[in-house]
Amino acid sequence: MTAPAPAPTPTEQSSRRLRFERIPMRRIILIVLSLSIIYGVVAGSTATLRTGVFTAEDWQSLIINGLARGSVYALIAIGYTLVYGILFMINFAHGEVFMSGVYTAYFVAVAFAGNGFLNSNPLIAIAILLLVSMAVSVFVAVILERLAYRPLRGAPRLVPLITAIGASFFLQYTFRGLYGANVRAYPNIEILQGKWTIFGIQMLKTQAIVIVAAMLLWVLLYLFVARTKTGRSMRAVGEDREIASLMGINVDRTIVATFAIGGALAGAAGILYVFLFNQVIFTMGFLPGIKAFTAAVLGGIGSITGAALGGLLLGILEAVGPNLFLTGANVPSPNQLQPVIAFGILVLVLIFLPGGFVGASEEKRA
Amino acid sequence: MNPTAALKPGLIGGTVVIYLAAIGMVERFQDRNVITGVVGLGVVLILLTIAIAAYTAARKGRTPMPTGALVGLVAGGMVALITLGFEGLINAGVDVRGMFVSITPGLLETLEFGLNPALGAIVMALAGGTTGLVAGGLVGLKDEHLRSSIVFAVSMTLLISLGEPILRVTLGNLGIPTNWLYELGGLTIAGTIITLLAGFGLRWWLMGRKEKRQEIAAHMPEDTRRTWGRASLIAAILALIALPWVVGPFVSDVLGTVGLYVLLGLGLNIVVGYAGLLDLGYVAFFAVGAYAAAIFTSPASFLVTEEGETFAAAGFTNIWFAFPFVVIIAVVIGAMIGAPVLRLRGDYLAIVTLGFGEIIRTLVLSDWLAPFLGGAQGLTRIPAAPPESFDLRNPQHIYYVILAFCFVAAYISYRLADSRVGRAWAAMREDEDVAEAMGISVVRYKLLAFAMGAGVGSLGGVFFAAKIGSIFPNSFGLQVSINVLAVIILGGIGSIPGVIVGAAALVGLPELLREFGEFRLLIYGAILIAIMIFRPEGLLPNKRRQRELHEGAGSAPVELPEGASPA
Amino acid sequence: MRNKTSLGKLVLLLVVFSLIVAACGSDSSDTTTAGGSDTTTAGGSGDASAVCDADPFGCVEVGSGEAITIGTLLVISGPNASLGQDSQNGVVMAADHLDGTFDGVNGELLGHPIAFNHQDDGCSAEGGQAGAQALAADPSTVGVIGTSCSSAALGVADTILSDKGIAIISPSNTGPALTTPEEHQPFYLRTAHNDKLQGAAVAKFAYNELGARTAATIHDGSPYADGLQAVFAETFVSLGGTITKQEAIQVQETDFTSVLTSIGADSPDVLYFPIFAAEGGLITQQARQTDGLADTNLIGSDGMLSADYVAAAGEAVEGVYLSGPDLSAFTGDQDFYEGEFKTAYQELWGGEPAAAFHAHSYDAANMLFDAIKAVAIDEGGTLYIPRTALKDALFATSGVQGITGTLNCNDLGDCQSTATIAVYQVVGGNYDTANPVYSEVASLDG
Amino acid sequence: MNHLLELEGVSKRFGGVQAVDSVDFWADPGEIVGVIGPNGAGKTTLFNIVTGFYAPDAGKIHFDGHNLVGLKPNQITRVGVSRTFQAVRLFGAMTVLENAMVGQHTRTKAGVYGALLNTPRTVREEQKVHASAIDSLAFFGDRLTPRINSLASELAYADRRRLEIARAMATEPQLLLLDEPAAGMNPSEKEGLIELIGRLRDVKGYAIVLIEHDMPVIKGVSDRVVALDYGKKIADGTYDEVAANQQVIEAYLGKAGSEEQE
Repeated sequence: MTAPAPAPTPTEQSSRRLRFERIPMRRIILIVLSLSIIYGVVAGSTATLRTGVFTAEDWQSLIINGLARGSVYALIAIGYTLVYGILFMINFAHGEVFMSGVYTAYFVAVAFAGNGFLNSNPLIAIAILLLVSMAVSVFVAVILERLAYRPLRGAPRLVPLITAIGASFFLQYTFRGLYGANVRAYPNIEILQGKWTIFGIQMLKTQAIVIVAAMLLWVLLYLFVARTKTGRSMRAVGEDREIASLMGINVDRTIVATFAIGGALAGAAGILYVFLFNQVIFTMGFLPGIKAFTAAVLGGIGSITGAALGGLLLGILEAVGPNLFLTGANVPSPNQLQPVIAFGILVLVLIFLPGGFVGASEEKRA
Repeated sequence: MNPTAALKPGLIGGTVVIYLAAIGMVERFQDRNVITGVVGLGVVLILLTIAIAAYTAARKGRTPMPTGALVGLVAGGMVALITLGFEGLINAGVDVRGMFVSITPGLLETLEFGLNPALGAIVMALAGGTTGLVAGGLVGLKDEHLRSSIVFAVSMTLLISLGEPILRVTLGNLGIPTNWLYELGGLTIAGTIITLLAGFGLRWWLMGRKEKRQEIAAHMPEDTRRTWGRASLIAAILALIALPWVVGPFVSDVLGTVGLYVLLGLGLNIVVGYAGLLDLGYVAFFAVGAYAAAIFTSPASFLVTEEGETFAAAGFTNIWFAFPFVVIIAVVIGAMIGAPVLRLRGDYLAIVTLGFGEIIRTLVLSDWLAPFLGGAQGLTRIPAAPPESFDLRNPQHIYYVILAFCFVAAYISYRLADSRVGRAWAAMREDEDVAEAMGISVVRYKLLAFAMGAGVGSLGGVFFAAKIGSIFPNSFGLQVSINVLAVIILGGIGSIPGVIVGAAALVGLPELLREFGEFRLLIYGAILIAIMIFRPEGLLPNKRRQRELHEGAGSAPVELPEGASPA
Repeated sequence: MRNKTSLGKLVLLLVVFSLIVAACGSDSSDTTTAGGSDTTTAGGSGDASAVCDADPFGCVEVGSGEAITIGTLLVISGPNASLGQDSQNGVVMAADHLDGTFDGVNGELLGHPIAFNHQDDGCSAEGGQAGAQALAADPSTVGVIGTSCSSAALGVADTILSDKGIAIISPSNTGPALTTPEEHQPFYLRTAHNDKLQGAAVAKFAYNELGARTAATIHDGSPYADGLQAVFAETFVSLGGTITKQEAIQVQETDFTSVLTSIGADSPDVLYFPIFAAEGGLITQQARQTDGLADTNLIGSDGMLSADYVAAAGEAVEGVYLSGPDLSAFTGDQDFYEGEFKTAYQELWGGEPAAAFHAHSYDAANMLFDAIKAVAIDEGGTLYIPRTALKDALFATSGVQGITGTLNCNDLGDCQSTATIAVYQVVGGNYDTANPVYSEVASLDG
Repeated sequence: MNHLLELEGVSKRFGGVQAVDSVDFWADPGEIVGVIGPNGAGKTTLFNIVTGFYAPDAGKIHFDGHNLVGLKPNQITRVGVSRTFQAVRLFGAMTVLENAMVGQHTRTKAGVYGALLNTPRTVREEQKVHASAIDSLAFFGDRLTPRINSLASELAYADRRRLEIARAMATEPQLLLLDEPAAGMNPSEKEGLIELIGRLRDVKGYAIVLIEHDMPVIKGVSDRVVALDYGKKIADGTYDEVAANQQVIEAYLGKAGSEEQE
């Protein structure tokens, strides 16, 4: 009842070929590559530690330092991750949202410093600075969504990416035009000067404050997304926009809320950033933006927990990595190679955890 | 007439003017004469904003002539009033210069047309009102020929004035005197009138001809049409060949840069446009090409022997010998970079490629590899390639080389798009799993795309090095990757002519505004946003993509990795 | 018929419009002049056509009433923009001061206004190339002040402009390579001092004056900083000192703790980081918080010799040493720079100078103006400026007092061939350019 | 080892779920096997294992003398297994013809050089690909042939299903795996499908395995029916045998009755 099968393939020969192809060359290359990197890292670290150039206190302070800068990355990364979770677009201009708030707050800070308010009522002053920075960042983020991104809903994903890149330049140079091209230093806030000893570890007050504040904000945000109606709407819109809108969720408002929250966190991150680094310039958003984006991917983009973990890890890697891995290997100027280490580790992580740390490992589905 | 129709455009227009003033554009642009002695670019910016506001206001109601003009007048007047209010605020002594550095006495002077405040305000109101009146009235004009001819005449005059840096040099190069047309960077008054009249006449004439032409074209036999097509192609090629000698070295240099970006765009187009791999680190291959070329040829290279002999011993006296090896090296590096990360999808791949770009930039900058790659001091003295009469440092010469390689890359792209390989890429771009189920080895084809992209990108690097003669690490930043990506998306992803248009628009046009370097990236960003909003398929899209875009508009555009939702 | 009426309408529109606009007489372009004009007469002699024919690059012809075009090729976009803007300000102020006053209006040179063609060098080779091509293509370009960054000049702008016979004077290229016999281009000069002078002077200051025996350096990947630190290290070692570490950072980074911890492990006597305001400020702050660097002297160079840096570093700036041109060595009117010039700068540009290079560019522009005066031939109001003669006049500059010191151009284009390098110390939140803590006359020849 | 496709003790686990549990399965040349089972029974997972998208945790898979375990999906297609997808997955931005031409990928060789130099061999091969694609499309009468230059995304739903099958045919398989081909079709279209599947076997000589919820279709085409539940094979035989099997009835009725509506 069956028609004859098509001419049989030369099974023998193709079997042999298949046997050869069955060798997972790619995987072997990957493993060799990873092993050599890991060997390099371990050997470099051992050599560094053996030289004893750095004391235990040095390492401690480097780690604290990494945690502090990582906390800032984490807060910015949340903005990327929230927008990605809901619109699946990389908001390349998020770094500029971060810059806009803290740069504007600078002028308030100068005014406060001028009349002495900054150091006579530091807590109120900082609260006001925080508010101003967050408000401006929220404003810029929302305007950005309204004018640049909303018209593009449903366009292929490269289109909003390019728009976001355009917006990034546009915002940078708008603020250059408004506030000038010079680097400006935030006035000193006296109560933030000096060091604390916590659990026997010496750290700068600013570092401790930044780490704690970032953690607090993270917890607040987590609760917000998990518990509030807006938070639930955000998750629903991220799952399926059409169904969410059928369920009576106002999609536009939810998206605006997402941008606003991302902006608020970026604004807050800005103030924490100047606690640590104390200067502002119109290009200041770009690099932290890229790093936060990296952190978001490292942790698993779309996940708030991932953003936090990714940020902290990246911060620590940057602070500790070059000295630990390269000093012992006698590489000149190891700290110049910081991006190599940060991105190298990113590649390594993604090879083995293609979804980042928190992203569900991506099982292939047909 | 609905008076509220003018409200929104007027308000927006006013905001735009304040914005332009506050970021310093008005004051700085005023330095450039549009009509020398009459009006500078800063004032033109304001008038243009007013005109657009008035036009939009009048357009909204499709208002006929007299009321249209009135609506325009209201809108234009509003913009002017808002501007005046802003001016008044500053004049009232609200010194905001500590914060807004661009709000300077010079700005005020511009806004007051160099007169005293009261007189300036009157002029501003008058100019705003008149411009609004005219622009609004234009909408109401029933005669399409007339309207379009006026708009054309004004735009052309503006463009000719803005194009002064290039046009004056080009005309001078051709031996045409320009004194009657240009003076101190702007048009002369006589030149303005002539240009306006010429533009008007030209458009008028063209519009009359257009209908006739269409008629002729419709009746043209197939053969004739093909001959015409072929003839215009040959004419275009001849024009491309003659171009550098017509426009002179400066414009040739710009064209060379545009060509480099076309080359890079064609390469990246294979990766992003054909294979669908979002690569944000394309600069890596550009850098590999440039550095490899420099290492092979520069006397500053570590390959130079003790006796001062270059690597010439092995036959690499110059870029011509070196470039095939460079391309091979780049292809190998492309495959090496690609292999570990090809399984990653979408944005994960994007950030990893971005990382590779940064890694390469950092490595060429590093003290660690400085003995080989020059570090911060770069690699200099890349020798001119023979023959001596065809010095590649001369922009008019390298133009041809770049043009030739652009043709080669375009040919490769064109042939591949419609081949078995191109179909495999297209399938992979559409749906990786299904492509694999159709027997396509996704890994192999991704690697192939990466390697080919790397090869073409490295060619760009080779001729960049040949063109400049010195390379420094800071030429290989993220900005280059972003530029190239913007070029192909702006032009229309997957479209070969689109790459050319995109490069011309994003790389060529900004050269017109070189003197306003601080606003170049601002304008660049604004253009990117505007085009993506109003023409997301790109300027010259691949027809099929365009069809798909309009078909699929509104549906969810993305497939995502699992678990990509907020935790 | 319709044609006629429509054309009539247009002409009417046009006339009305141009009347309105023309009536306002708006013009604030650079080129309008008020104020007094330079009464000096053109110094060139001989028959213009003969001189121009004899000059291999010919003459620039400036018709009666036309402007003399000066190009600038400075970094005015991107992260280094404030540096180039500062230099550009200096050039514009030189033109402003042609009439003897800083009034925001350009003076005249030999009865001609000055027009600028501002180009952006992008602080990169490709930016330098595009800008230099633009300037070279314009036959009216008399001379160019630029570039800001050595990478835009070396083998790029210097070559392109020299090939066209256009003199280029850099206010801020300090890379030694530019004026080596192998690399020097015939029309290239600079008023910035060669790194060889400054780096060596700083090393001597550190070793001899501060008594330092160990030192570490940081550069930021710019050819400027890398070059300076290399010369410093070489000199410091040759004096008998030890270099503990030569580190590098990435620009636009903000956290340098790990670099500083690494350097602090050796507790060097001196940390030399000749970089720019933003990163320099942060390094200063963070170095003060690093244990191993508590007793280390911090030294920067002219990239940081600016109010921007002092502000960026905040309180930590106290005691930092900064090297640069010895502005106190100005032998003319002592108060000119500190008084008139700086006041005018603030008034015109709304802030303190962002760098020290405005002084160099001011000198460079004046050098160019003087050379033009010396060689231009005036024939019935039309100026003929022979290009080669102009270059020769520039190279012949000697003993001229600028605000950065005495300008003596040598054959390789170094106009600060003998320069007075000063080291200033920040005391009480500011450095006093009138009172350097160290000053040394250094010569390239010696 | 006489079967064309033979699975022995194949298992696959996802986290806590045993998706496929020690299943033995075979298909012979020219045979049509229907696979039924409630949602989540592991049917599609089984397909994904056979076509190499999932690696089995345990078990052996042989096809035409090849061991399929460890091969990648594209290699499995090359040895002669082709499939369709539960949710139609066409290359939307490609034309109908190009979709079918992609199917010919494994049967052709031209690479970059061929394409660039346009060698006679490439030209011949392109002609062959074209002809073969037209041929596959023509199998569906006038449903697809007139629309070969439309974008796949512009087709009507049933035609998309047809195109997916045509694309699978273009790979010149010996075994065709159809995942719910009747889903979303109206009764008359289902009739046509039953006829089509029979014709595929008769004319092309494929062995066909299809997953289907629609019992009339299963009944209409299957030589043999295999039932899965919770990843286990619970029945294997003719349609009538399986339909009478107690476990199968329980599996369907014991679950939500909604299954039958599909």
